[in-house]
Amino acid sequence: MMDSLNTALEMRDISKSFSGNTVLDGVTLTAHAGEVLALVGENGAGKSTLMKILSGVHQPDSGEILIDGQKLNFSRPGDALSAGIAMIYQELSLAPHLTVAENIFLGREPLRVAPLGMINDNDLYQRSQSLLEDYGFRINAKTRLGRLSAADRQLVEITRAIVEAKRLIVMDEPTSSLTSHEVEELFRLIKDLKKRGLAIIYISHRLEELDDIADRMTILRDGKVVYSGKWGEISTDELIRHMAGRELKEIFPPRKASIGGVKLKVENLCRSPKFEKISFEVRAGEVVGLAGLAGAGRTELVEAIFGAQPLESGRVVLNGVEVDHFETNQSVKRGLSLLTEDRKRTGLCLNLPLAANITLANVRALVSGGVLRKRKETAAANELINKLGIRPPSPSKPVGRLSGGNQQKSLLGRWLFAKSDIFLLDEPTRGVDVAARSEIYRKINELAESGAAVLIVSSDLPELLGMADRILVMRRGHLVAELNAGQTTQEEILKYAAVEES
Amino acid sequence: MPDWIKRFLPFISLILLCALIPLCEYFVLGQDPKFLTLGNLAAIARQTAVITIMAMGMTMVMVAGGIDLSVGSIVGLAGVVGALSMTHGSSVFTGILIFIAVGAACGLINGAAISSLRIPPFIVTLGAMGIYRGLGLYISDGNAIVGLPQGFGYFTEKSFFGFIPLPLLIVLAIALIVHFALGSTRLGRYCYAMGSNIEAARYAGILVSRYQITYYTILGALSGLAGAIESARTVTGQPNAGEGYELNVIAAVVIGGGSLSGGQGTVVGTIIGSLIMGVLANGGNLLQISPFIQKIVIGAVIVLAVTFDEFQRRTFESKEA
Amino acid sequence: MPDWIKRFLPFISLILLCALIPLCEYFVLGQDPKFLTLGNLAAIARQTAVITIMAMGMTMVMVAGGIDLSVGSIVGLAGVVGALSMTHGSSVFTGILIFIAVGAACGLINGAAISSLRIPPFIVTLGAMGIYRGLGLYISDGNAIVGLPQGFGYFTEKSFFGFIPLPLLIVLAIALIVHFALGSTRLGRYCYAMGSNIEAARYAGILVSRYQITYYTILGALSGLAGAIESARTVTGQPNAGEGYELNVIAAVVIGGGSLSGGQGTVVGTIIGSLIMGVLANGGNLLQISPFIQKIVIGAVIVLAVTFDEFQRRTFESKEA
Amino acid sequence: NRGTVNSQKTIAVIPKGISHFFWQSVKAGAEAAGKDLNVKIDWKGPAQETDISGQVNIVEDAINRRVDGIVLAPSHGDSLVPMVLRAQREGIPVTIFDSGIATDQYLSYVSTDNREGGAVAARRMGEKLGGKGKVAIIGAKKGSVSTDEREIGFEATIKEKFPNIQIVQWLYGEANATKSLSVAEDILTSHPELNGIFASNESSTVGAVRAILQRNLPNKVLLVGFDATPDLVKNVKDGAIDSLVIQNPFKMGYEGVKTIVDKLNGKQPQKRIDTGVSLLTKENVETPEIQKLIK
Ligand SMILES: Nc1ncnc2c1ncn2[C@@H]1O[C@H](COP(=O)(O)OP(=O)(O)OP(=O)(O)O)[C@@H](O)[C@H]1O
Ligand SMILES: Nc1ncnc2c1ncn2[C@@H]1O[C@H](COP(=O)(O)OP(=O)(O)OP(=O)(O)O)[C@@H](O)[C@H]1O
Ligand SMILES: [Mg+2]
Ligand SMILES: [Mg+2]
Repeated sequence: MMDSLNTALEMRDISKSFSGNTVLDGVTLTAHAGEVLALVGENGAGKSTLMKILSGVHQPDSGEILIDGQKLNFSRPGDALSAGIAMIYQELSLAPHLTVAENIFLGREPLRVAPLGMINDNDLYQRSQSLLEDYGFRINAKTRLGRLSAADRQLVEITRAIVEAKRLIVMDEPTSSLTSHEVEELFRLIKDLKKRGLAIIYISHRLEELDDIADRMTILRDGKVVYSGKWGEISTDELIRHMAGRELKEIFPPRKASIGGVKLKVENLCRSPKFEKISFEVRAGEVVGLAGLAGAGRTELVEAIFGAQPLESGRVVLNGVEVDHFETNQSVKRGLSLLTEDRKRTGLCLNLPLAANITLANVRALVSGGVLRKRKETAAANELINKLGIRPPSPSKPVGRLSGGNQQKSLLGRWLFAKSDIFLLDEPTRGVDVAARSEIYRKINELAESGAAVLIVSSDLPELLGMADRILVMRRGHLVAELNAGQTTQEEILKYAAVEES
Repeated sequence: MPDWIKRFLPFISLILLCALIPLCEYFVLGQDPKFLTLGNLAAIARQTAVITIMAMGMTMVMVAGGIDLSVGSIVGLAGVVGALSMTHGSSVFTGILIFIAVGAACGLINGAAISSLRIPPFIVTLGAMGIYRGLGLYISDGNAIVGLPQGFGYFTEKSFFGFIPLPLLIVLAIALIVHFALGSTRLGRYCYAMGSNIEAARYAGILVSRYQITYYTILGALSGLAGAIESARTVTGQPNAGEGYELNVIAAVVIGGGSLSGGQGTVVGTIIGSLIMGVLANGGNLLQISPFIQKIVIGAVIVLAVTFDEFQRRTFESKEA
Repeated sequence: MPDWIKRFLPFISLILLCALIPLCEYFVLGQDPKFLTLGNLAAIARQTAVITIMAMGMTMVMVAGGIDLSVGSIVGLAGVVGALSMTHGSSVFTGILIFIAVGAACGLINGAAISSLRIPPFIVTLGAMGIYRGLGLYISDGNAIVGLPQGFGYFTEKSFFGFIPLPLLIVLAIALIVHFALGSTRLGRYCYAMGSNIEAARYAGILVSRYQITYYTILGALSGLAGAIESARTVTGQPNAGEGYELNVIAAVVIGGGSLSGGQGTVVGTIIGSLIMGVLANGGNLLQISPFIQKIVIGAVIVLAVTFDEFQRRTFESKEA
Repeated sequence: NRGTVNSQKTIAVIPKGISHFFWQSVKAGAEAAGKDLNVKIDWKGPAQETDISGQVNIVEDAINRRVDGIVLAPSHGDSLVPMVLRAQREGIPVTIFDSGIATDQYLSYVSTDNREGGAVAARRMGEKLGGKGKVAIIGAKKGSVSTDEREIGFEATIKEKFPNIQIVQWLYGEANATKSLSVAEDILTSHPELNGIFASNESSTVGAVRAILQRNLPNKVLLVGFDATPDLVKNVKDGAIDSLVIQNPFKMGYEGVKTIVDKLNGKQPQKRIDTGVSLLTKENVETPEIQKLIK
């Protein structure tokens, strides 16, 4: 056994600012070999930035990094890698045109004729395949990465990092696109790595999963360390208080909505093999959850209902009117809205002002006499900014400058402004910190109370259990169960969701 | 106040240039400066009108994240067809409408191909560039169309109040309209949204394809109008007219702060970009600088302008990322 | 088996074309088919050599996610400088090395500017296009450099075994090297990685800027070599040589399955792309099709090729999405 | 085995470009000769006059097609030499027209004396200006031999014969009418006192006359142009253009083809055929000799 107090990494007094904005302010952090250090904090606290400094992507303005007591200077990712520090980045960082094996060994290909830089492809594939098998990931090393599901890509990214890690491995929200099944595999690996004496820094907003693996924790708030200590020394409430700097009442606030008539009804929706024969309805005042494992087809389904993706057959009825023309503009006109899973790709126009992003789905409302009235736009945006508590409240600031949670809130604002009354929310809290999450939940409740129909797609089962009235479960494109949220459990949902092994 | 400098950088360069040229005329050539005479300014207006008009449309297309390499060929094709219509008896007015209609049709085809085939605009319009040019040459059998009504020439030579050339008024009118459209209409708002993130625009319920087609059609129509002015200037329909203009037009947008990746660009910036290039060429001729050196200077100006711009953008994005 | 068709689509088009042309010669023109004679095939090889050589380099640059609009101007500049070196007494061999060196220097400057200024390659090389062309014109004062050693002309005229022209051998050698480099070395692997996701490449510890510079330098050197062949074919150093070649070169890569957004492209595809265009031009000449129509056909082929390609890519991506 | 399918002889006529009236007249002449002499004419040129290697390819393709003779207007004096030599080696007679070539391995050279064309323009200019004043040259494109010759001929004659005439500016219109117009405007701006302009080809003449009309200077600035289109002839009649140096492109085409046919019939044509230049002015425009040339 390794000595568990063997300090593998020390980051001392790290400060960093981006064009005048201080993001990190004198952060000191220690990671021990054979231990998992949980790094937690609100959105925008500086976690990823700190880790990117460690991996050589960013250079600190001041401070130093010590590996095994030795002071090192990383001017680029290659330096950190050769010092044995590997990182799983928050945004996937793989090349979709390359194969799985090529990605795993990118930058460190085994060579055959070294002076020519000639790559030994046989070795490359054999080694990758056996690694994947060792880790229990069922992925063919020769598959082109672009063909893998988001979850599988995440697993490749994990494999890649583990192979590279010699001393320390950083995982920045590695589970954000994984479901419980894969999370378990990952945790098994992490325990393995601990045994091999690696230090692990683990970032996550899913506090409950940290219980399983974390040994110590460091809490960041506004770029400063506000707490460091053993995991479990303080209660979750206290932890959240440190993170948010204030008291948080309940994560899942109660809702008192009366359930009314059917607002959204879908019948026999098909686009095989993504989803087949899907029928369900959502009523006014109701919050329905849609659960399933990664790749179950939930995202495909809601995007098809919204008209952003094709549908092979089936009917979609909004407020009693059948939609026959599947284009997103038709859906929006009829009061349907989709909060997409990936806010960077399909959500926000990052370099446009916050106000323009909020009003985008209903610019029509701002136009009178053919002229887009800017004053009206600012007023409307300000109202929603206040209502949703978007920070900072500046409508003319590009939305890309906001932190993740606030970006998510501004997307929600867009659909509120669109005067929608049917909401499809796909992973509405992905990557959002606890405090911001509870604000979003509160908002969803208000919507339901005002008579809207809400469908929440989420991989976070506690969230579904806490928010939904009913929970639909999808497995491999089929609706396999409808459960009453008050009477079901995570285990029951998983039993339906899990793909039976063949 | 870097944002301030950024916004005015092209403008400042233009002013500096306009001051520098007469100084050189006086001190280097030892002549009376002719650059700032009304006659020369009117000449610059006429010389840059064609590029500026096309660049107005290109601003829209590029803000929306697209690009159109075929505009120069559209000038040629519209020139040939419009000129032929006039030699076949249509009036000057009808003729000009035909120029515009041919341009709009080409733009419509580009836009429809881009949005339906879903292939990159660079490719579609690279192909279209050859197709339209070939068509123009084929229709005219490679000859200039001559024998146009004399009144057509007046279309560009006419001046108001003795010194404001008609093309300048046309440019101003179009600039005002496009400026208004980009800044204060849905058409313009969607332009920026699509250029910033086209998927996001689609998911926000914008019928992306329809707007794409609209922007390319507007650019096509403006290129057709530019073709009319080009034709009127030489009172012929030259099948080779507009060759290479696409790069000048794109350069004007880019010097004016437009971005190839979309979401950025303004009418005022583009006009300044076009003027900078026009003034460089005119000043080069007045100062008797070799056209070869002029090529080098314009190339360098493009790179420098975008370097400044990108530098500004990076400091901004590093805040955002 | 759409993947299969996709891979062979350009090849099949080429074969069809090669069958179609002699048939037309015989049945339409009523002549003995000349297309498949050794002499004509050798001519095609010579005629396409310049574009193909540049397209080899462009494949690398485009696979890595870049683009270079200045290659045509490099042909001109290298042609002028290389030709001048020969008229000033350097041997043919040294002269050819100078062509290549000038090209490589231009490419190096492009690559260094792109990776250090961090501005889009489209812009940098758009500017460079004007700068290099202007330089070539300035150095030569717009005149062709004449009086090159006669031996230089043999450089392209020479044939082996009576019918294999030297340019063909050069093309083959370069193709083999680039094919090997792209498929089996780190240089090539990083090319695909950078074009696929440049951030990922950077995070994997790849020194992205150094490789970027390398790719552009290789392309520059190959453009310089192409300039030598072009010069040898005309036995002059033409400052206007290579005008517009950039679009042909890019089209060759794109027809061959390369993508403007990087990550895709192969040497074999590019060669076929270049041959398709060369055969279209040669066949057009043999069949006495007007060059205007040829322009239209080539434009259409570009759009169609990419449409097929994109269609395939979409079905592929929908699997992945 | 040549011509088994079709016994008519084929002659390739290869101009520098195909998009000018000038070349269209050459084509008409070549086709007239084809009709008169019963040969088939293959008319084929690059789309752009600057596309030298395009023209090399076309000649190469003609050789490979084993035409019976080639009539070529080389777009560059040196660049086409290898192809001409190759044709000679393969027994295909080549006649050069319009612009010269740097070898004597051709059958016959049929052209205008371009230097003389420039001199004709210079003499006209000098006489009309009374031997003094300031003039400018709007050139076509540097490096194009025939127009370079005209400009040099003009310059040399002015210098020699009219020492009091000053050539104040010499810019190029890139063989593009609009570019020529811009250049002409800028010349008129920087030299308001200008007395005359010599424009050395069709597009530069078009640009120059538009600039003069636009500034309403027809009586102040004397324009001597080169080549004729119906519009330009009209401008001469209106007085906007003083005169046009015209060549005889029809004759070039006709004589070029005829030299080849002669050769194929065993006769040896003249090595040099001058097709002559004439000056078209308001006074002589209606004469039958001139009318024949601008048909
Ligand atoms: N079989 C598959 N092949 C390729 N990609 C897949 C597959 N299944 C899922 N994906 C990817 O995973 C993402 C999620 O898609 P899907 O709607 O199928 O599942 P989901 O239940 O929403 O899962 P997630 O929780 O990952 O969003 C898709 O955007 C797609 O990129
Ligand atoms: N490259 C950059 N340029 C400018 N600002 C940046 C950059 N990277 C991060 N920031 C800013 O630094 C702050 C901290 O960001 P960081 O990504 O480290 O937060 P985080 O704690 O990882 O948040 P999350 O939980 O949302 O991932 C944010 O306000 C962000 O806007
Ligand atoms: Mg983060
Ligand atoms: Mg999903």
